[in-house]
Amino acid sequence: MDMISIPAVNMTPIIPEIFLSVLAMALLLINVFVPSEKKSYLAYLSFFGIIASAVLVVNGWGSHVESFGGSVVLDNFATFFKITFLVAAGLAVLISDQYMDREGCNHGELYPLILFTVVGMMLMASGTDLMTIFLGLEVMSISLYVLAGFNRSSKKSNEAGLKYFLLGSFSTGFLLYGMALIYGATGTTRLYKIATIVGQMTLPSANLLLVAGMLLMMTGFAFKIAAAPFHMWTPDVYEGAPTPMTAFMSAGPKAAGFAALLRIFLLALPTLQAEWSQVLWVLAVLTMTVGNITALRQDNIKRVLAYSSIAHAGYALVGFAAGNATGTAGILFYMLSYAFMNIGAFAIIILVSKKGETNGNVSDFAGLGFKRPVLAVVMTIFLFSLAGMPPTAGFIGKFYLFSGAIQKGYIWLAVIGVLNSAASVYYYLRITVYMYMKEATEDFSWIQVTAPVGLALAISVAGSLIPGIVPSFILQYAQMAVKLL
Amino acid sequence: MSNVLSLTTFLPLLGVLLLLFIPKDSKGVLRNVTLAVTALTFAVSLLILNGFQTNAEFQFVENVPWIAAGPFMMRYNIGIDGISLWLVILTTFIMPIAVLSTYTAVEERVKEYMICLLLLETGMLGAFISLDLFLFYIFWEVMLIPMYFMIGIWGGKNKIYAAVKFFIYTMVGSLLMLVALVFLYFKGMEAGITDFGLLHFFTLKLDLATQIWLFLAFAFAFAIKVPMFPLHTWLPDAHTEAPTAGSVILAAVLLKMGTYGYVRFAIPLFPDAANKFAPLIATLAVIGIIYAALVAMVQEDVKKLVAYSSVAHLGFVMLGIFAFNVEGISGGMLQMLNHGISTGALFLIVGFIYERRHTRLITDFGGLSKQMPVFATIFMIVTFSSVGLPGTNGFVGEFLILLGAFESTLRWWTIVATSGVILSAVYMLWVFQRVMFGELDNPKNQKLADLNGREIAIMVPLIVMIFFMGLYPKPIIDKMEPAIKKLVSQVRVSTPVAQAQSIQPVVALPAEGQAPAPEAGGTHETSAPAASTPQGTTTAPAVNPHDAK
Amino acid sequence: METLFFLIISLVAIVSAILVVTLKNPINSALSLIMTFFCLATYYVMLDAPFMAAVQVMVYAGAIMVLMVFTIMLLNIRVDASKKHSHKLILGSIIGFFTFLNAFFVIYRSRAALPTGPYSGEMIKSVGHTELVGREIFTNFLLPFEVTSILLLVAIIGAVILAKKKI
Amino acid sequence: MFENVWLIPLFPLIGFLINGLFGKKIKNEAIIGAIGTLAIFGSFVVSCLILMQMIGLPAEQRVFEKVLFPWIHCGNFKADMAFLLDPLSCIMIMVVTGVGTLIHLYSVGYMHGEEGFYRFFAYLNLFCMSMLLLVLGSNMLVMFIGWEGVGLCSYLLIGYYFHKKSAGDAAKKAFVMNRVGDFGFLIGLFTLYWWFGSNHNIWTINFTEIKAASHLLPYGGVVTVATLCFFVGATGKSAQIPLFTWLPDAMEGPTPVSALIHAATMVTAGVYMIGRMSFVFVKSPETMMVIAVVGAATAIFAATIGTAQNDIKRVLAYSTVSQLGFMFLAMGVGAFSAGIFHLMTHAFFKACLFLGSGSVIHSMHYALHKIHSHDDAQDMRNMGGLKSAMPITFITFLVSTIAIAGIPGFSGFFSKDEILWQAFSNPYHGNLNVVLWGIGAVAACFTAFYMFRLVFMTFYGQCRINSKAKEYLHESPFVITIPLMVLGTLAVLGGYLGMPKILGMLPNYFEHWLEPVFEMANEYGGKYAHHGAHPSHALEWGLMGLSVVIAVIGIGIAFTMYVKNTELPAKFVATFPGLHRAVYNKWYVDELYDFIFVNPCKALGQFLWKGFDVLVIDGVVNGVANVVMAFSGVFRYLQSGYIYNYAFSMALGVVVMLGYYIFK
Amino acid sequence: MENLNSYLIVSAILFSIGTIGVLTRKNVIVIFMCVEMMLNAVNLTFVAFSRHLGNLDGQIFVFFIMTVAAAEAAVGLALIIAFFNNKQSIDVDDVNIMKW
Repeated sequence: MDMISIPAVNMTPIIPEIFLSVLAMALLLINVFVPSEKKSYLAYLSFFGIIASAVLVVNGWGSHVESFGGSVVLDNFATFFKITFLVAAGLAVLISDQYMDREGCNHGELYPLILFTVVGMMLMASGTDLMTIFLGLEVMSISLYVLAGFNRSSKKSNEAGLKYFLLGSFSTGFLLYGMALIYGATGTTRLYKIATIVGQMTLPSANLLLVAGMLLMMTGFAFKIAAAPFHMWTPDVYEGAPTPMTAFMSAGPKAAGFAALLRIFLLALPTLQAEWSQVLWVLAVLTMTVGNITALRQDNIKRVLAYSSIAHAGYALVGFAAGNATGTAGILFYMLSYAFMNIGAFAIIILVSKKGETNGNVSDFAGLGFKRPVLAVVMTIFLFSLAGMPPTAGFIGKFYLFSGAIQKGYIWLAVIGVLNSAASVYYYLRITVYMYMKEATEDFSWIQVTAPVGLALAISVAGSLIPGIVPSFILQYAQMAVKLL
Repeated sequence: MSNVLSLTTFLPLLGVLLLLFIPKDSKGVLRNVTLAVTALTFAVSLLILNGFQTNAEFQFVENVPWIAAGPFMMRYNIGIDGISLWLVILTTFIMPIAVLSTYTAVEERVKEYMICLLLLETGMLGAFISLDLFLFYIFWEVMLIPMYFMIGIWGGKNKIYAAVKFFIYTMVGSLLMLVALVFLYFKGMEAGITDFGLLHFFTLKLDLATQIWLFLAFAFAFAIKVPMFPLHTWLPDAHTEAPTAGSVILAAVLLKMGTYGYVRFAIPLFPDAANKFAPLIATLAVIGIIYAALVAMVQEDVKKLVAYSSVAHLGFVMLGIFAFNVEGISGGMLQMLNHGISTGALFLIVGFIYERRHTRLITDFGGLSKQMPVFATIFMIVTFSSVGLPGTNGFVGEFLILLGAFESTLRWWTIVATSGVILSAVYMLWVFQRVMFGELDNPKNQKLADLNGREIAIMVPLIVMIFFMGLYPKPIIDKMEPAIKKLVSQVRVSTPVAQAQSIQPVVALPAEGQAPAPEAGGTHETSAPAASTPQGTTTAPAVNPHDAK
Repeated sequence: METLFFLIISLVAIVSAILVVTLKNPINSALSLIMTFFCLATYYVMLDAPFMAAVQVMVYAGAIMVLMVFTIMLLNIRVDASKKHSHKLILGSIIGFFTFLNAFFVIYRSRAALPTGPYSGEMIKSVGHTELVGREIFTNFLLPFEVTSILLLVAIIGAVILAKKKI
Repeated sequence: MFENVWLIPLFPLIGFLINGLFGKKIKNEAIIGAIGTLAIFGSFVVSCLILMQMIGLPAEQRVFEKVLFPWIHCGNFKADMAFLLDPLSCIMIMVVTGVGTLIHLYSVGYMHGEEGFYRFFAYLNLFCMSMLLLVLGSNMLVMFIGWEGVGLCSYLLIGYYFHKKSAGDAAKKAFVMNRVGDFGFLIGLFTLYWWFGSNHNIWTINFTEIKAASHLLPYGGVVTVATLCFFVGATGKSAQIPLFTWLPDAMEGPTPVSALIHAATMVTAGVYMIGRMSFVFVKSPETMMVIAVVGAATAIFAATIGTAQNDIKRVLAYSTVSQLGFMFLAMGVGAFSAGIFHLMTHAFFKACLFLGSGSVIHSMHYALHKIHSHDDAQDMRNMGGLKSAMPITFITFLVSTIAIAGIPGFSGFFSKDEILWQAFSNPYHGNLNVVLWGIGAVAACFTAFYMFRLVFMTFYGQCRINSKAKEYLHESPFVITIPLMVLGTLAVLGGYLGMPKILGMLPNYFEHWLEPVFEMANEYGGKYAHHGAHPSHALEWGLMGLSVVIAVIGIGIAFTMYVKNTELPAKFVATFPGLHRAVYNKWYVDELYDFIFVNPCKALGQFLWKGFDVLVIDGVVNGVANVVMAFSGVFRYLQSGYIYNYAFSMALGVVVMLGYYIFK
Repeated sequence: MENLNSYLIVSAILFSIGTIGVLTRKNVIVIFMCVEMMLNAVNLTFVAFSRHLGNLDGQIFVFFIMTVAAAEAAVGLALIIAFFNNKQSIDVDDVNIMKW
């Protein structure tokens, strides 16, 4: 019985993860010594930590390093998504402090949890082993269950956490079953190996174990990205969760889900593309349609954005169904810009709502346009970006997604997509209608834009507009990112 | 001076930046600055006019890479030819007038209003000068936003409905166009085209089925914007609710986007399909002419009436464009300009009385001529311009359209459309009579003030243009003709089918100096049987005496 | 003999699983679930994975279920008090049935990959299951293993945040 | 002088601009009137000079085209702002400027004190300019400017008293009916242009070019279509059946307007147009017949209505319609120069009549105004016995009446008789000729009757006006009477220019003058000559005598009914109440049009708006939105909030997805 | 092991029963137990495959799944307790403030 010799491993691919984990733990320790009214320092610390880790991430651009025996890889794809996660987390951190203070639940553990979530998401994006991906997913999910229920005193928050937890673990069951079947069909959990084995199969689509495994896995991830019919949790959880966490949830985990899906499907199962793109076609249509149509009649603005978030998952699925470089690069681009515009919109919602998340209906925005013109303009930019109006990032993103589908020959999918996005215009416009075209019922004097929120808004506006006007560089990075898959 | 086109387009945007620094309470400054910016834009656009060479080429071209990622290559590719030149000038010309019209009409949220106006101008100009399909689409969509806010914020009672309807209606069409645009791009990529440049796609040969689908998508988007029957119902709502300047711009420029889209994109890109659908579109256009005229006749709201008259006028434009000959298309182009001026003026006129009386119901008026003689005169001139009285601009366009359409295969359509000329007189004169003639019996009307200096100043340039374009349209036609000839050849070249149906010989024949040809032994006895084929059913290509020589 | 044993275990596992779903009292459900877990542990032994069986018993039956029972007791919950939704039952059963049907056909109609690894029953028996698992974990699956530490940390923080009386 | 032809329309344009833009500031009626009158008088002078110059030229050189500036050049289409001088347009400009000058002068007196005096003169000048463009235009499009321009001015002038609803209605009606005609004009233009262009590559709308190419035109066929369309245009402008109803209503305008526009000039534009394009029209026998028949029918139809009207101006209006019918009859039978001749003489005597009636009305109005009576100053039943009060007016009026009635020695006789003779003897219509002549003769009889009825009712018998007012009746001032006298003189003498050959006292200068214009038409018309032999001189003499007898009969009946036995008309009405009511109500044509066109159009408009636009189209648009919204409601409630429902949806999704792949 | 499929089918049955439980039960804790049962069914599949394939990856996976299950149990039960503290109920019918 010899000793187990732990092999020398290359740590490069997970340096940002390590950094963030260490930072999170450090914050946990610091938290003990920070008095409850000074928790903002933790926010600043974690924000700078996120920036630092972003630097670390960016540093890895262009390299391709596999490590841990093929459990994890550092490549442009992962880097791109990691940036997206960090953007989401950074913005979420910035907008959290004010909200949490107001709601009286500014516990210092919030920030470490966010950072751990990011670690989980990063592992999903860079993992090349089903186990890594699964564990990344769970780290992310468990943190999110907690974050969703973070405001213990709020019944809604409680309920959101519980719902998310129960349905999330239910979906985990399917995901795992799928992984098990894949494992059974291929004999391994390493994506590269799966790719090789599946590539050697004469007719992979006839292998039911494989196909079923693929579908079940898709189910699991579809839950995370809120694709119909696995989307039902989304509106409730988004509504109930503390708003900054909703913002974070809508941007980060969705992107992470796509990262994992893309990684698995494009890396390991490209030979099954005919099958999965067929399914994704249907899912995309269902998701867009359900999301958009249901959103039309919502009153609570968080719910509106929740359904809109479902619809956006649908748009991204359009690009995914196409499965080509245009579409997938579109997903990458879209997820990044979606993080900006959606979190920006939620930031405005935070500002407009009052303690206890009252004042959160669409009609409560009445007259904002002329009482607080800057905020309203900013919100309008986010909304138009969400609606996909040029010259915003949302438009370019959608353009690439749908273009991917068209390039692939899925014209009807693109047509359904654009019709959906025309319908979606209605509920985004509805918010602008209230902001600009209805008389104000309140004077919005309670709105205070603190420095972090202001910064978050500025970043979001820049992130929604600049990629819309000069999208080239981001798109090129996205293209490079998907090329290596 | 090489980027004067960009300068024109983005000058209003700079104006927006300027406005941001002006406090919102100093309304006068805001107004004057906006006026100055638009006037300056107009002045700069005159430089374009001055430097424009009369030929079919695109001029003032600027072409720099913009987006390059994945399969796509978008360029900031702009330029104008004879077709877009005048629409650019029209836009810059109308804008100061529109701004001037808001001096008393808009008292609230002046700053925002002016910003909307300037943004709108950039959007419109950009759409007219884009030679890159993608760039065009961007501007096309951008225009919607300020217009939406103008209707929605400063509109009338039903403003929200109108604004949202306007936005979504247009959006549906343009998004489908986007799909077609991308599809076209990929088709082009197969043929070796590497960017969205419009000119590349002119050379692209597509099979008929593809053309049909693409054409339908483009045509749908443009038809909504035009608006063509039966996609017009957003227009009366939008017009009725929009503030005066909004209506003016909407009528004068925005609707032209649709017709311009046909001329610039839908037709030359998909000539075969355009030929195939010409009868259908002509039918819709003609229905639109008659239908809108009949509906306009019974309107109770002056503004709505003018809105419906727009539908009818643009029906004429569409008919002319789909005649596919120089006369028809030139007529269509002229009519676009005319409609911009006349209908813009009509909306201003409605705005004047609305400002005074806060009603637009025809029954609330009557006998205003007595109280407001200057107003009456101007209204009358504009009315007759709208009716298409010879000597005013309306006639030249309408005449050329009908002439061109009559020459083409759309003869029977033309005959029906010509009856629209009668109906337009009916509804315009009727409303004029009810508003201006009769007893001045409503006490509220008896104290109305006539137009003041500013209002007259607004109308004078329009009136001058009405007569100038009616009496001496030559410079305008001359500048646009080469481009139109090119367009006609684009439509004709690839259409053997359509040519067989076409009765007339190739237009490109030099027509100058061809005096009536004395045919050898040309007594009436010999010529009588040769030409006795009944009109309308002639299908054999006519014998051209000059070809024989 | 082995087949018979398998069948018996399966019967117990399935019956106790059904009891988990059908019994009114959550405590009884929990006890039935523990029964099922034990059956699974037995399977693991039969599948030459004694270490997994041990972990199964310790983690699931020992830790998780104790936690559950403890919670049930803490919250003092007796029975499903509210009225039944029969349509829910029927629909749920139908879905469950179809889930099984699908799974059954997947299993029935397809073949798993051919054996790839070196770990035959004899080899496991000779080297020892625990050691083999250990080796795997600390070589090939080192990263996931490390990640579990974070996972557990997160779970701890989460539980504290959510359940502690006063933070 | 030919080069300066553009001065002719320019003067009135200047007049228009001065009066239109500054008239309100000038205020002084004398200056305004002077500007207006001098403007048209300047044109008259230039016209005279041109006429002189043209007389001096040999016949074949009497064509001159002046291109002012290029107007619409587009593709093959080319239309310049250009003027054509030839004998025909010369006559027309003379008539327009000459009569126009007189009427301007008259208006200075007649419109005295009216609110908007400057407006009136501005419009009048504008009208003259348009009319001059119409007659001078060297291509159809310039003609069309004038064509619509006179329509516009007619609209403006009819609606001069815009506060009166009837005036506004009449103005609109006039314009719209003209527009119907314009519609025809345009289609005709298109057809001709298209035919020449596509068949012979001659893309032109220029009269001289078309004339030069007219030999290419076929007989009938496309020419029939084109000419019929043009004829529709002519009916609109010249108030022929079926588009005549606007003209009587147009009497809402001030009387000088009626004289100038609705008697002397504008309404004859249709006749002029046919004359201008005679070489096209004759190529279609069908069209010629239609023109002849419509002309004859209008002549008799309007004449019958004229017999029962009581408004002095309306009688004259129907008379105008009827006389225009004669002119069209002339055109339809190929008697182009006779038609134009009648046009000219009619301009003289009808203008005189209108102005005379204006003088009467002016006087009546003054008298009634003085006693604050609201009686109708235009109703002949209020008049009577005015000849003593207004001698000059009476004499000129009587002279003109005799002229129109066709008594030998007066201008109307020469022109009308020529038309009737040609109707009888023309080569075009074969056996129809007799009918045409017969109708013409009867119409002439009616004309004599109602005109003398007018004279008798107005100037003879007892004065039926309130006796107090009677004292205020007076002769009009000189500005009014001078034009009357001039026109009265012309009404007598004008005829001698075109004395029929058979009378032989003077050569037919007029026909001779116009010969180069109608040469080609006559040549083409020669094709039809195989119809019948040339009638003899005896027949011509006989018919001439007959027509004189007919006229005298008409006068006699009028004399009997309105001077000798004044109770007769009442008896007549009592005997044939239905007939009278029908005639009095203009055969219910207006009502018919309302019923067939106007009301259905309005109803259709209402239906299309409320029923189709709002209900159907917007219904579909909003319907789509509503359906989507309804789905939104449904989807929304699927989101029940229950975890097991959500889980169910997920499980269902899985089962379906898997099931599809397993069992497909 | 000679009969892979019998293990897989037992696992499938357990998975399905777990699904039914999630869909039909009302007590949140019982639902969570059913989820645990589903995870266990998956574990069985993994182990069976692992044995069949002769590699230990599946068993390692099961090891991690158990860890995850434990973590989920901790957080899940904490959430349930928090919910109970607010609502005095753990009936899923009461987890229904947010809907539509």
